Amino acid sequence: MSMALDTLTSPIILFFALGLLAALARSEMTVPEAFAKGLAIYLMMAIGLKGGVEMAANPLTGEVIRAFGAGIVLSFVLPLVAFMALRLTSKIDRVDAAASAAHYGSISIVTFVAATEVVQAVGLMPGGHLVAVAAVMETPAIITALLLASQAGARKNVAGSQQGELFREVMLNASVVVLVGALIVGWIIGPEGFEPTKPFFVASFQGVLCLFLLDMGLSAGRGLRQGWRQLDAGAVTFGLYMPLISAGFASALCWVLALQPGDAALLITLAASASYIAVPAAMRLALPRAKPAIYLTLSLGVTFPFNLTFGIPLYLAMGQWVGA
Amino acid sequence: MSMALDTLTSPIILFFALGLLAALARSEMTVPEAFAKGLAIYLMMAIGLKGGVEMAANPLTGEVIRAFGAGIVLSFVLPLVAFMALRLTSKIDRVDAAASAAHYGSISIVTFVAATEVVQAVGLMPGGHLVAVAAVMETPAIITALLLASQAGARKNVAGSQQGELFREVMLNASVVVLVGALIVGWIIGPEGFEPTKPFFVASFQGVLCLFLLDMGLSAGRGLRQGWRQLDAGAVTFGLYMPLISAGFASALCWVLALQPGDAALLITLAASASYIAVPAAMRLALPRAKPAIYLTLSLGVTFPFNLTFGIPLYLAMGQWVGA
Amino acid sequence: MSMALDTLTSPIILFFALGLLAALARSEMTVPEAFAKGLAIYLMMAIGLKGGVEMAANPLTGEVIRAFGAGIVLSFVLPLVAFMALRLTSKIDRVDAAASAAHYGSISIVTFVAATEVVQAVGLMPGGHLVAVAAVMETPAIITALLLASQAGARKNVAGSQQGELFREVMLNASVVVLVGALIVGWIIGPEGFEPTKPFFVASFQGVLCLFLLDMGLSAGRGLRQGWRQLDAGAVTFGLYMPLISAGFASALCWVLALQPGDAALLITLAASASYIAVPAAMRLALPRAKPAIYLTLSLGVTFPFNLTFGIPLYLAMGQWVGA
Amino acid sequence: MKLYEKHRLEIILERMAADRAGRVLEGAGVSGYTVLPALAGYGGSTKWRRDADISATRDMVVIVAIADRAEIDAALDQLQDLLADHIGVLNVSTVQVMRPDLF
Amino acid sequence: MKLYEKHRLEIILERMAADRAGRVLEGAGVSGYTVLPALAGYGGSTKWRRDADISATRDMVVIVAIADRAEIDAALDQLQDLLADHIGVLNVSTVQVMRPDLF
Amino acid sequence: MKLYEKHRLEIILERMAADRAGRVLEGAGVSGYTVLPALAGYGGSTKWRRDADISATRDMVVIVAIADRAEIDAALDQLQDLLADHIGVLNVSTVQVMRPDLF
Ligand SMILES: Nc1ncnc2c1ncn2[C@@H]1O[C@H](COP(=O)(O)O)[C@@H](O)[C@H]1O
Ligand SMILES: Nc1ncnc2c1ncn2[C@@H]1O[C@H](COP(=O)(O)O)[C@@H](O)[C@H]1O
Ligand SMILES: Nc1ncnc2c1ncn2[C@@H]1O[C@H](COP(=O)(O)O)[C@@H](O)[C@H]1O
Ligand code: NA
Ligand code: NA
Ligand code: NA
Repeated sequence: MSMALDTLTSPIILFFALGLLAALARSEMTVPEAFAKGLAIYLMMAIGLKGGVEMAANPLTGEVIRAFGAGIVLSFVLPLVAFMALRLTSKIDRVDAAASAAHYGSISIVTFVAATEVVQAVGLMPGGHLVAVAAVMETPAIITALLLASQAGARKNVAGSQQGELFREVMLNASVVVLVGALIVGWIIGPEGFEPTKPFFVASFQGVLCLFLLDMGLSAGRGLRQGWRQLDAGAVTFGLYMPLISAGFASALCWVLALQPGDAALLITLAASASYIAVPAAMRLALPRAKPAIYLTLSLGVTFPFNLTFGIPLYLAMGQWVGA
Repeated sequence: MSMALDTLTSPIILFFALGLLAALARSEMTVPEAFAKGLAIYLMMAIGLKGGVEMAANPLTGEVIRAFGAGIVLSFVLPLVAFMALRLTSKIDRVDAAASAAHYGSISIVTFVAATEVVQAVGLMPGGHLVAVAAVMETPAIITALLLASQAGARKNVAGSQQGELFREVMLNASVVVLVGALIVGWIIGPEGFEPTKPFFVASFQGVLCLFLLDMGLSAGRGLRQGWRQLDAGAVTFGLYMPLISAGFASALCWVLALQPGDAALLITLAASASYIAVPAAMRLALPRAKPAIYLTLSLGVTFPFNLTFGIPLYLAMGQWVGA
Repeated sequence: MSMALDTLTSPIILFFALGLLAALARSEMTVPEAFAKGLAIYLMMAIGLKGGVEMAANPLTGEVIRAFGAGIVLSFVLPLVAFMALRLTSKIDRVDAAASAAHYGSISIVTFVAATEVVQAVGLMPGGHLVAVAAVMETPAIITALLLASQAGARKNVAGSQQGELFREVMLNASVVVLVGALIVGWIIGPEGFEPTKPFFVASFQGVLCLFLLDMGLSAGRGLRQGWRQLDAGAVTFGLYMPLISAGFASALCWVLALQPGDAALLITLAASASYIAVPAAMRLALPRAKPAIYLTLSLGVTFPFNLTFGIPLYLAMGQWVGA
Repeated sequence: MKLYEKHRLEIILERMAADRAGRVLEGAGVSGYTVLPALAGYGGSTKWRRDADISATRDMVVIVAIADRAEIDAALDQLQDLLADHIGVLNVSTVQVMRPDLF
Repeated sequence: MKLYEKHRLEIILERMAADRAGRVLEGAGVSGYTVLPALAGYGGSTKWRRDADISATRDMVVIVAIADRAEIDAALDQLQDLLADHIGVLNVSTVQVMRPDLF
Repeated sequence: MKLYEKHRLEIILERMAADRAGRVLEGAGVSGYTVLPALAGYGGSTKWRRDADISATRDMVVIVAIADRAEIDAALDQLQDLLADHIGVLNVSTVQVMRPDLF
């Protein structure tokens, strides 16, 4: 309880709330796209580097490999669950449901970072390899979603589309390149080589995150204002219960695989989080007929705020409970 | 005297001078707008947070409330003085004079920050609530200016204008949202919650300010080069003596209200400073016929450099003199 | 050998390699131009300030003046060598050869910074005035190139060109203004005035450099992918051997002028490095018929990566060998 | 492919007034419009440049709307009023489109 | 100066589909095109704004190609297909150019 | 509302040459012009993209000027010279404006 309160009064949540409120109050303020994109690259470099440096310090145990396996399985399977849930509980059509499902199988790196802070605050030490697990979970969900959509006959080759363009967008987008790349760099340079870059990548991290979350709040608030009309009650509810279903699946898997509590908490968070940058871009290429207003409002406007505030403390509790 | 010299050789003034000279020498160099806007958001977050954290540590005394009152009164009244002065001593027409007057009743947050450094350098400890006073002083001046202009029949509803758009622009612009928002965040999180974000928001602050002032120098220099033809000698002189009049009014008020020297110096600086981002934007909506070349050249090209170099040491002396 | 390996596994090289590989693998990821330009301004401010502060601490000796002289001579002379080499060993025409030669007489500030790290890592202390030497070397090469091109009749006044525009572009571009300006600021404020800005300009420097080099890798990789078809084998080879020739010339000069090893290593690096921002811009104005695909691919795609990886350790060895 | 005649309205306008112009167009029944950022400009004797002014007060945008002539005509009166106060100019031209029902 | 008639194709299109449109144009033999960023827009009942959405999914661009009518006609079929799936509209107009051989 | 015929000059030009084109237009008596940034482009066999090249050497802009035909004609000779050296293409079209005295 007190930890939930701690979460809610952390600067990053408060700046997110500030942005959300400003957008809902129809403030015209924005963070320039070029600046926000630069910050996003910074954040992914920092996360990747830290993860890689930690991995360099720790041997690759069986648990590490089990965590990867769990992440991949979850990313493949959760879109199926999400798809069925959406079709059953909302009026969203097949293609929109497939596209939205992809978002829920994939992950939100900011949710992951916020959870990492909370997990470390209670004294747990999650492994650096979770960053790699996060990167690995970005993609499989997209494949599942495309299979679901192709059953509906929604996939065909749009004029001008090219062999490999979707593959490049999915496997070589900024988030994968920077996250995985920085992870490898961190792994090569190790703690010693990391030292001179720490004032930038470690000390400044919390502050940059505040600034970034202000912008995320603005985006989420505007998404809600523009997009809520496209969503029926069933869809909005989905944005709130789907993370819990995902967390349930992930918890079960963590328990079976005997992951440590910190790692479990983060894997559960990853499962419960939904993508709002990489997957939407991929969906514009792969399923252009799916409506962005639906999947963005769900993942950025509903699920992200929910996870950031109420979800993370819960996922931590679940991780501590199922963790080995 | 030696303090005036210290001010003139501080890195922020020197980078401002560098930008000014480069622009006057017709260098084509620019700081990209998106980057500069990002830095501005950073600066306001940092100022707001610091102010809020300080306010959390100190009780809200009567002096705090008096400072707010003084700020609001000054912001309402100074545009009247500025308007009359401009009409008497320059050929600027009624609408342009009203628009310019709004700038002088409002404030410059960078001037405020620079003054804070100088005030702290002489060992005074101004209260964190001055940031809130600054935020509160942004707006009232605009109301006075609109009243002045409406007497001239200049205000009417432009096609496409909307109930509330001016209100949103004035009360929910980036500077108000971020400054007040960060202040509240700082107030909630307090010194302890502030700690992890300090490397970014406190340690890096001076450096970012240097970069930002380089850009302000470039803007001021270019404004001067483009705009000076629009200004007669009377107008330019106004840009130099008006801050002194404002400082005089503010000093009297500080003396009456028995503010402490540090707070007084900052309030005098706020009164003497003129807006160059928030008010110009509001004027484009509220008084589109007023010429930006006039009010921007005055506030950014004439008054801002004057305050930054000669004004601040003077306002500090005035604050020490009238302060309780 | 082990130092060469150290260089190759430093974070900045690894992030450069990451960007290069991502671009070659046809990733669509980019660093927004406005953000990258902002980082470039930061880097030049930081370098200039550090150089100026160091210069303030050290007297202007004869060696300093000799270093300036050497830099100017090299920048004037190397384009001649480069021009002849290109004409002899490749099919590039006269105007393209002149434009490319200008790049090789001028300098790359990022190469300089990377070399500074390596030089300091072996315990040498290069003087702060080398930053000023770098700034001074940017320009003379352009003059030589224009003379070479005018012999070919390539220079004439394009419609709309203006007296002085080229001068302003060359002498007052962002890199000269910020580098020289920050150097002077650093020189005025000295170590004490520099202190408050150090967390931003010194502590964060390495990290920002990583981010910037990621972007440089992306640029270099894309330049290679787009531009290599414009280059014959002779031209590519030129991009690899020309830095060695330049380094040879510079070594001889350092030996004659008895420069210290650290200074020598940096001067050799400057000579061996090629410009990819300031000179291309100047060439678009002065020699618009020269093809950017040629000179950019050479300097950014071939020479920059070569210098960053293999060149710098070699230039350090040369500097130690010829240094007094 | 058969093309159909429509009109293209282009308003070069100060950025701060773009929302107002948008409301006028929406009010006139225009089915859509797109706003492009401008980088620099010249008019009469003054120039502006986007990155050169921290206040961004003089930034301009270009609004493009493809629409029926009737809708554009409906908007023109109010746009004239708008451009009497705000900095900007507009022009209309004839274009051809593929699916006329979209506009 | 003598001018020659060519055509100007303008496609207002979601940014993510710009490469596809480019490939269509290249395939149709268009000699060149330029892509401009958009800042904001309105269509039907929804609006978008570039800086307001961190996912940037709804960003639009404007593609301009000056070309022979024959090349534009060659592209139109495929562009219709593209615009059936992707968000966007296009228009064609008649313009005059200086050096007709360039297009 | 009565509209009047004017002309629209559009120059797609490398950014580094934009000031030169501006001077040509000013010299020809054009009353104003606006410069738009481009994001990417294709011409012949090469492509460029704004964020993809740190040197920004290949960035293009689009200059739009609404003017009298006489002023545009006065500028064309010099623009041809400019475009012989610098990368770019131009086109002219006929448009209608509201207040002809402004141009
Ligand atoms: N005839 C024109 N063609 C294109 N843009 C124009 C024209 N006249 C004015 N502009 C734009 O409007 C801005 C303000 O014009 P002005 O109010 O005349 O200074 C200029 O800086 C240009 O960006
Ligand atoms: N008639 C139009 N003229 C100009 N731009 C349009 C038009 N219709 C749509 N757009 C652009 O396309 C985007 C998406 O349109 P829509 O799919 O109708 O919501 C809009 O936000 C505008 O940027
Ligand atoms: N026909 C055209 N229509 C529109 N833009 C063009 C055209 N031709 C060239 N461009 C632009 O000019 C740039 C350089 O063209 P080029 O010199 O042919 O490589 C291209 O990348 C485009 O941005
Ligand atoms: Na997930
Ligand atoms: Na004031
Ligand atoms: Na060189």
